Amino acid sequence: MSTLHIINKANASQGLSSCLRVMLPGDGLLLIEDGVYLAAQLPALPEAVRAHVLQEDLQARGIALPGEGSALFTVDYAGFVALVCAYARSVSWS
Amino acid sequence: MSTLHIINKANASQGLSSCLRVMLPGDGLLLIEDGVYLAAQLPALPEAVRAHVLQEDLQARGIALPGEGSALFTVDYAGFVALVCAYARSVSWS
Amino acid sequence: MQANQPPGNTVVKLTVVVHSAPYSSQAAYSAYRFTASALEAGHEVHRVFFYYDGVHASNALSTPPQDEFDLVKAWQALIEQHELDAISCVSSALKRGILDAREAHRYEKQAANLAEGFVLSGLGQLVDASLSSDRVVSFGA
Amino acid sequence: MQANQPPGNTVVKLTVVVHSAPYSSQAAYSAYRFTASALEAGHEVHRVFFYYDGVHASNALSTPPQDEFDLVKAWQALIEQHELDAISCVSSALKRGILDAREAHRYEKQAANLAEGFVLSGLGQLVDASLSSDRVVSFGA
Amino acid sequence: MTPKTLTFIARSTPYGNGRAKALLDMVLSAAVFDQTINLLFMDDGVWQLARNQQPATIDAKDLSAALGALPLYDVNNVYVEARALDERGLTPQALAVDAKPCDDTEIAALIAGSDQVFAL
Amino acid sequence: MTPKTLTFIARSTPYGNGRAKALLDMVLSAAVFDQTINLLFMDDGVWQLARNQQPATIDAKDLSAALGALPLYDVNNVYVEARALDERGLTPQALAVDAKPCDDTEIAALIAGSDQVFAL
Repeated sequence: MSTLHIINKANASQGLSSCLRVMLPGDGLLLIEDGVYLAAQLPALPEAVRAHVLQEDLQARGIALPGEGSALFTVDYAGFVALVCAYARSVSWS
Repeated sequence: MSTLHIINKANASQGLSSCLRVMLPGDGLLLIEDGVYLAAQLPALPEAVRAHVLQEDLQARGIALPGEGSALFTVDYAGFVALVCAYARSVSWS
Repeated sequence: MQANQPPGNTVVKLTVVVHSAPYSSQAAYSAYRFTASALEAGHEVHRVFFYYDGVHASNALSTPPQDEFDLVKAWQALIEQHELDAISCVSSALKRGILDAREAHRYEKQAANLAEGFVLSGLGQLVDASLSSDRVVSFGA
Repeated sequence: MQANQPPGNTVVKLTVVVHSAPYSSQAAYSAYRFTASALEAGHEVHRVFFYYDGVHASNALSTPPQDEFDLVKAWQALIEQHELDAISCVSSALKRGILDAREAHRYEKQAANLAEGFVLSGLGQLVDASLSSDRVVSFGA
Repeated sequence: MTPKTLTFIARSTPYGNGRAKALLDMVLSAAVFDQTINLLFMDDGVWQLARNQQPATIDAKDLSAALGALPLYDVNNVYVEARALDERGLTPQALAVDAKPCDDTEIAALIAGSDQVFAL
Repeated sequence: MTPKTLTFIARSTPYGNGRAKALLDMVLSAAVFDQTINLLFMDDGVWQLARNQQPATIDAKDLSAALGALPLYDVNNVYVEARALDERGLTPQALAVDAKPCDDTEIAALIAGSDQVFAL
């Protein structure tokens, strides 16, 4: 069963880089709070990792997603809850 | 008159890198709290910048200075006070 | 997400952990919104555990400006409405000056300020909740 | 430091600003140690201004474990001994649930918890102190 | 008393924590003292200047709108670190608030010309 | 009830803030529940393992000494991220506490094998 990795800081060195190194295929990534600032410049994700970003936090900050080609799925708070339930466990890399 | 730049975080991206870019010759650098972790791996300093590190915070963390060649001066809290007085102003890059 | 099918309409038993303080970190607010959404989706919130700076959400004396979101009140309303088990870690709270009547009396302090709806208890309540929940999600710090 | 000769035995007028909370950040402690050292060296500490999370140092209900350093008490002793002007920013404090008797009454709260020795006042007191001090040094956040 | 120069360096994102708001409150308080005020956005602080912020989605107040009120307080020396914008894919033209782009040398001069500096 | 696996990831420096102590308190509380406990030091958390800490100089309690008590609580699965040590000029031999060095793959496996994960 896979893991949901949650990132809530803008600075990639605080969480994202470590998290990307230890993700497994099938894991999920979720950007919330200041983590949404990473959406536009997300490094290459490990194989079969699905990445999500919290809509409310994007909007609050006026951040636009990179266009069509983006591999990011937006979710709202209900979707956030669904993700936590869908994955076997979560890790908050704050 | 010159500026004392104070760093209190371990992560170079939180302060040190910005501070190093905007220092002037004659400015001072002071590492305190978690900033002392940067002592061992301090990047090259701008010209005529004197760097200091707080003794109490080094000792608390068990951090040894790089040895003889080090350009770092250790100060205690009294020295910290003296530095703040000696420079015209201080900036805390926390 | 083929490999991770959500449990569909299954009710999931959740524990929410809050590490950060209102007004200082958005994480305190995110935890609240997450909890409200989980309840709305019909899931069971087994326990909300306020730890470290998170305990500041349980300070009854908190008085934000009238035009700002009042997170203490919002939690209190959610706790009351859903009869949530909301625990503030007693050791985190004592250090940070948040006391219930019993602790105020024991330490001979002038007043108690734990907000109604919250209960002070030990870290064992977090471990216990984690062991009996399907999912644990942590916010902040 | 040829270019920056210290003022020698001159008394320097200092303002200390504290942005972080005890038990959550060492910066709250560093500010205390710095202030104590400055006084010991004979300098004038014109004002200590507690802002943002720094105001938590002025919560009288803070009850750390007996074997841990009690920063609220330490500040209080220093304030009393040197008749320091110690101000907690009123808007930061209200949000964070730290009230003096007047604010508790105004907002109809059950208790006041501002530690003795501290005074609640506005940000203007920080600006004013900065303008009339030789040096300002900020800790934390 | 000759007017003094107070420089405020905004280095924090607008909503993830309360620092951006705390620094802005300091700036507005200082503005009524009739001194020279500089406000500089650096590092993650440049996110405060992003357009189209809608923080109502997270029950927060719009910080960029508050920044728009700075001229009313006669805070006109507003600067932004060009490098920080660039690193984040922002341009000086696409900001919610007018701010003069500046480089390291200009920032160093701002600091050196200040009586006191506050960074948050 | 079959025992569960709780994994704690210590990612914070020991004295700059209270997170390291807060995580250790969680670990010690969990230890009495007779489950499988993993403790992993990652990123700046590896500084918690540095030798010769003397936090009395800043009126703090020695966290590395407290870590030394983990075996008494039957917390024996203690891991440290080899890369984080390396980046900080530390070696597994020069730590205050015994910890098994591990790489990204092993850390991924630790997480995947856990019922719940706490990072602080």
